[in-house]
Amino acid sequence: MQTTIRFIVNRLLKMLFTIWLVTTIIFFLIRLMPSNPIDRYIETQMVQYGLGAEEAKAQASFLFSMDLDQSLLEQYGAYLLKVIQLDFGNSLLSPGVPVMSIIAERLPWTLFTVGSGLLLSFVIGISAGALLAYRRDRWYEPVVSGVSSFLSSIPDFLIAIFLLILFGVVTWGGGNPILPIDMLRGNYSIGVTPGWNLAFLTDAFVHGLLPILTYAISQVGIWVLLMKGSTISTLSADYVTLAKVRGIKPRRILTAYVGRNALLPISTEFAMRLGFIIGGSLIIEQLFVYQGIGLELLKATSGQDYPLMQGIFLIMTIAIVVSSFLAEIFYAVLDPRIKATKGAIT
Amino acid sequence: MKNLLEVHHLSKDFQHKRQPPVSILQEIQLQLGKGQTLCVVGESGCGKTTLGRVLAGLLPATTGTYSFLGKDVTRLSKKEKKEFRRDVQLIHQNPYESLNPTTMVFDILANPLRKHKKMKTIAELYPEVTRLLELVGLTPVSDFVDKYPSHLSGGQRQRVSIARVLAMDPKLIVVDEATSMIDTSLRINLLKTLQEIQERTNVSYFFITHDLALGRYFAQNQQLMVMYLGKIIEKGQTEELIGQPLHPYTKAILSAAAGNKGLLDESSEFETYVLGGTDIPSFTQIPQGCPLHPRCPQKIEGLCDRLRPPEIESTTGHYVACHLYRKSDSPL
Amino acid sequence: METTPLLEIENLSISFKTKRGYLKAVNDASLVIHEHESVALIGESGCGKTTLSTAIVDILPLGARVTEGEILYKQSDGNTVDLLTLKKKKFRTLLWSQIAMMFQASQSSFNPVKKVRMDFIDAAKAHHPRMTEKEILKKSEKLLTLVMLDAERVLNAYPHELSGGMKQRALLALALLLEPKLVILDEPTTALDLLTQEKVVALLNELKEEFSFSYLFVTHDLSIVSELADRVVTMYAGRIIETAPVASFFQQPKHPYSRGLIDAMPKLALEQGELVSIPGTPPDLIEQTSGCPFAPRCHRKSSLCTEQMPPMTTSQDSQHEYACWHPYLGV
Amino acid sequence: MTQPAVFQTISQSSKWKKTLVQARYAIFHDVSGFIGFVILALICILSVISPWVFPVDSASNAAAILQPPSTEHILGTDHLGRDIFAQIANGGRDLLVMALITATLGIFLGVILGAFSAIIGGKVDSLLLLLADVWLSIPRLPLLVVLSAFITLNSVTFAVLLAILSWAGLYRTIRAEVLSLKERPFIEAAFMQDLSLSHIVFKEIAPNLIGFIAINYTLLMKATIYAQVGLVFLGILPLEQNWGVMINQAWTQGVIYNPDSIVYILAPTLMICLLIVSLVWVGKSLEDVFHPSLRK
Repeated sequence: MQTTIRFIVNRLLKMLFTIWLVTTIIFFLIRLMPSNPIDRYIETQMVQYGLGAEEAKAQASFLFSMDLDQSLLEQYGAYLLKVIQLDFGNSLLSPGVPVMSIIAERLPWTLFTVGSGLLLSFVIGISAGALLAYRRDRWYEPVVSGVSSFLSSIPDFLIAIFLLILFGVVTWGGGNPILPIDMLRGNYSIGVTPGWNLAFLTDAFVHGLLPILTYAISQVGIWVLLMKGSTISTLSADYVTLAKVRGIKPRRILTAYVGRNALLPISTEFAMRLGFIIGGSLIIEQLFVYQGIGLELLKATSGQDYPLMQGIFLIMTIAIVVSSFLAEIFYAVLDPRIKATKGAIT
Repeated sequence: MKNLLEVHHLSKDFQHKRQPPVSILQEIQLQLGKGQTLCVVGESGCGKTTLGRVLAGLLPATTGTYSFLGKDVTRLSKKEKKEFRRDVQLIHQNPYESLNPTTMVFDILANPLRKHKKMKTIAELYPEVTRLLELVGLTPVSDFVDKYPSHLSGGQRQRVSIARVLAMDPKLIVVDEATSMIDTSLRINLLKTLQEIQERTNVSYFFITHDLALGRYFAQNQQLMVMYLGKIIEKGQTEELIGQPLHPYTKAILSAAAGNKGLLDESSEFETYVLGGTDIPSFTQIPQGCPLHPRCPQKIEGLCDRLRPPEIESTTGHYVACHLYRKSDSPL
Repeated sequence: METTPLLEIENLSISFKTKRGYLKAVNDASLVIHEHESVALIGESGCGKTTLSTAIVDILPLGARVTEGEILYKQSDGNTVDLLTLKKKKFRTLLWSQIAMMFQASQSSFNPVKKVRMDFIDAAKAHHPRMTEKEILKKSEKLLTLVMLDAERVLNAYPHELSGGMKQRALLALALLLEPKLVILDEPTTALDLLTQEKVVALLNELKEEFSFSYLFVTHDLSIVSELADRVVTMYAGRIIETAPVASFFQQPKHPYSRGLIDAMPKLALEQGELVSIPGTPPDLIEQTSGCPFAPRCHRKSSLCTEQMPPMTTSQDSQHEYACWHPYLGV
Repeated sequence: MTQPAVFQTISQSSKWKKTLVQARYAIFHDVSGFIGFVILALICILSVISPWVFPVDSASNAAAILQPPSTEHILGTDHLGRDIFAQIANGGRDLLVMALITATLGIFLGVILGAFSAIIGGKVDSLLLLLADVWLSIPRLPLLVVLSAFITLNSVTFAVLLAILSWAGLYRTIRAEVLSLKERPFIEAAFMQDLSLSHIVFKEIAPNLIGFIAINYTLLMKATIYAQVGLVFLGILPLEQNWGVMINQAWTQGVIYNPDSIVYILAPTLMICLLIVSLVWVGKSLEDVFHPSLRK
């Protein structure tokens, strides 16, 4: 029990340390870099609009939600305090709108597409992987493995381009492409009101279809290969062989003996990936013009909306850190061996 | 004759993070002369491998003294340290792990020669490598020099390990279960090779094994000692120890080994001696007093469970750590 | 001796597909296990003994295939079936309830993420679906106590919480759960300490008396053979080369290889005989030769040996069977 | 002393022969590896010869915009009327060179840090490990995007930056590998023989790492190409002549939605896929070849 608590506390501290470090790096970038955005802003205001130094500074303070009259250390302290409250100030591009509310609006869409895509690929991938492990002597084993290795290698945005062409551009002999691609931009069609009704949900699904498919296809290969490897090593474990010798039915062996043990190491990978794909959503969302957090980051970057940029970047980091934290805890809960102390010396 | 190595009151503790130290070796006393063999027998987890590693200089002792050729190993000058390093060698248990898979047999043997005998060219090295391989019975030599370890069988690999050790001209070789992974039909040959090498080079062996019969074979007319839970509980001349075992634990393992062999070992008549309990306690819970007392059928209440038995010399050169053999006049 | 055969392996051959070609791990092996008999299958690493034993319970590794032969098993209802051609479903009902097996590395024989009790329950439920958990656990407790374990503790522990010796004994209890007719033990004592070994051997003998089943145990360790076996079967390079009752196996081995093995065992006795190793190394099983596989290492070989595989011959006292042109026939 | 035949097998010339045998084995021993080698070789050859054989005509030709494939233009023309095939033939060079630079730098960094950390151990090791863990939790692509707002990237700074950014993953894998190697008895045996530290590192440990480094090298090249093409597509990296730029152009010009000029976008996309997959397969094949237990 004590080791479990120590384990959790340990991971928690590491998580906080990571978030703190990233925050600090961002503060450094925004505030201390030579030609950092705040100094640049003040300069621009003074040179272009002829504002006085104090006035420009006051404006910058307001815009970046930082009190520039304070010492750097105080600014840093105040900044950290705000970050803890998830207050990243206001967006520069849409003045007066808090960064957090933009994130709150965009993040669910990314989570929705990335999450569904990942889930879809996971379900298909582990089923196929387990099947391949069982049917290692069939002709399709090398074929499926090869395709999986191919899919897991190529960049996800290239898959997105293929899908775009396949569904949205090529007419396949008919008059129109399969999907009306320009109607599918954005998260949902104009005129549909968001809410828990069928019309909206269907619409949201259709709009998210291509991103979801992209995530699913680009991840599925990895799951197949991971699950295949994991299952093969589990299948050769003594306890599985012994289960067979005990005359236990194949289905029971698959679920109680092979399944759980093979899935264990992979389940952590699932949580980790969730965090990382959110980071990788930038290009996909740009390609499909999907209004998620990735697209917002790109907009913020090109528009030099620093508060928004740092907010989104921090949220993405937190997503990764939290999901890998959860993954480790999850693993520890599922695998009784983790809790055992390793103290034996021979 | 001066002993090659002398060990007095040597103890070794291991400490795991935030846990109390665990004593793996306690009050070890031993001597070994030049060209002699000392065999240590014990069940897995009795500390015999740790003892071997301490003697080989791979682990420092926690307390006690260890002197090699009359010099305290902990207080060697830099040059002496280098000499000690070369004089004491170790043969690992697992021949599949102890040879670098990316190095040819030739280079495995040539590397130490290049370093220590300043041989450079192949013309210089080749005769020496040939000599070493012939010494360990890997003939014809040309079949082996250009092989990678993965092409050799377990027995052949173990021979290469021995040859590599011999390239250092050691004075002491710690042999850690070197034959336990070798097939029965090949095992004796390997041991014979080791014995022949001893006759030729006057090297000493510290031979570690869990197999009493094997130890008894290898240490004929030499010294044998038995370990239990980090302590030497009995030691003496091999035939004497096997013929007249004193410690209840020695009696028990002899009885078990002989009983198991039955038909194989007809002429042997060993007293049947059974200990209570089944499992060795872990090092974190070593019983107070004599470590064997919870399992010992002859334990003396109030003595064995409180006082650690001292080392008693029952007959000349035959030592036992057991209260049963306490001389009446010796203090408690 | 009036005995009925329980398991008869006839002319069994098993091949492995490897990159270099087919490896004949078991070559034309025939073997009988009678009821209430304990048979030791001995040989060194790579001789095919484990492959042979796993073929009986149909758990050959991927790439291995039975190319020839049959494994006849006499069911408790008196009918004899060939295990190799038996339907999978039917075969499953025989497993564990009639043929149980214990592996060499019992360290990982229990499902690591489940408590030990689940392995007992699963085994029982697979064959007696109507048995309640309570009944199963009660029986398990009895058996665990029999093998000198704290039943309560073991059933509620995860496998990693038990020591090697404890797992070995728990597995033994698991093997006995359905009162099988035949128990196959693959290196039952290899991973154990000497004293634990002695206890397990004694236990195995007691259990055999009590439950009257047959053992087939596979080992490279001759020292426990004399304690456990009624009959010894020696394998070399995939072939069975000698079969003999245990006493005469040790006293008058006929095959030079069997003799070599016995001579190479260090003894405890004070008058040490000269120990001799068998020269050379076991052959490569991919390059099959027509002669006796042991010939290259044998000091009694003649030109006949390298040309022709000796047939299985029965000795005059009909105790030994051996495959050798030049056996030790003197007393 | 007569010099036996075996003497020859250890001599230098035969070592070369062995290397040759090994190289042949590397290329031919498995199907996907072989395909990978062929594709990679073709792309390399194309990259080297195309400036002379298929020069890019940068002048626009308003008369031949977005033409479908024809005998004159095998893959058609782009929105400025330039030949697509010439662009494809020349578009891999930059990507490959950059990937090579980044992977070399990155591997160097990873091996040095990982090996150092594993061999030194103690506090330094724990600290580096913690840093690597933290570093790995920072999303790479968003970080690059954010950094681009502060630093103007060009190909060289980008290559260096990417190499530095990838230190953590490599560090971790190489550290783990060296740690497990360090525990192997043959390293202890080398220590017992009093061989020098440099001998142990370069002659005992390093040869066992080659296969591992090979696969990581190709994986790092793959990651570089991904990041490079991705950032070019997003318009964050300055445009030069490569396949990523072609995709970016097709995208920004809206050509992507023109069903008649699918080749324009498909060709560079396919080329990138081929390059990356060939890298992965070559890496796997090399890993097998250098695997110690499979030595010929």
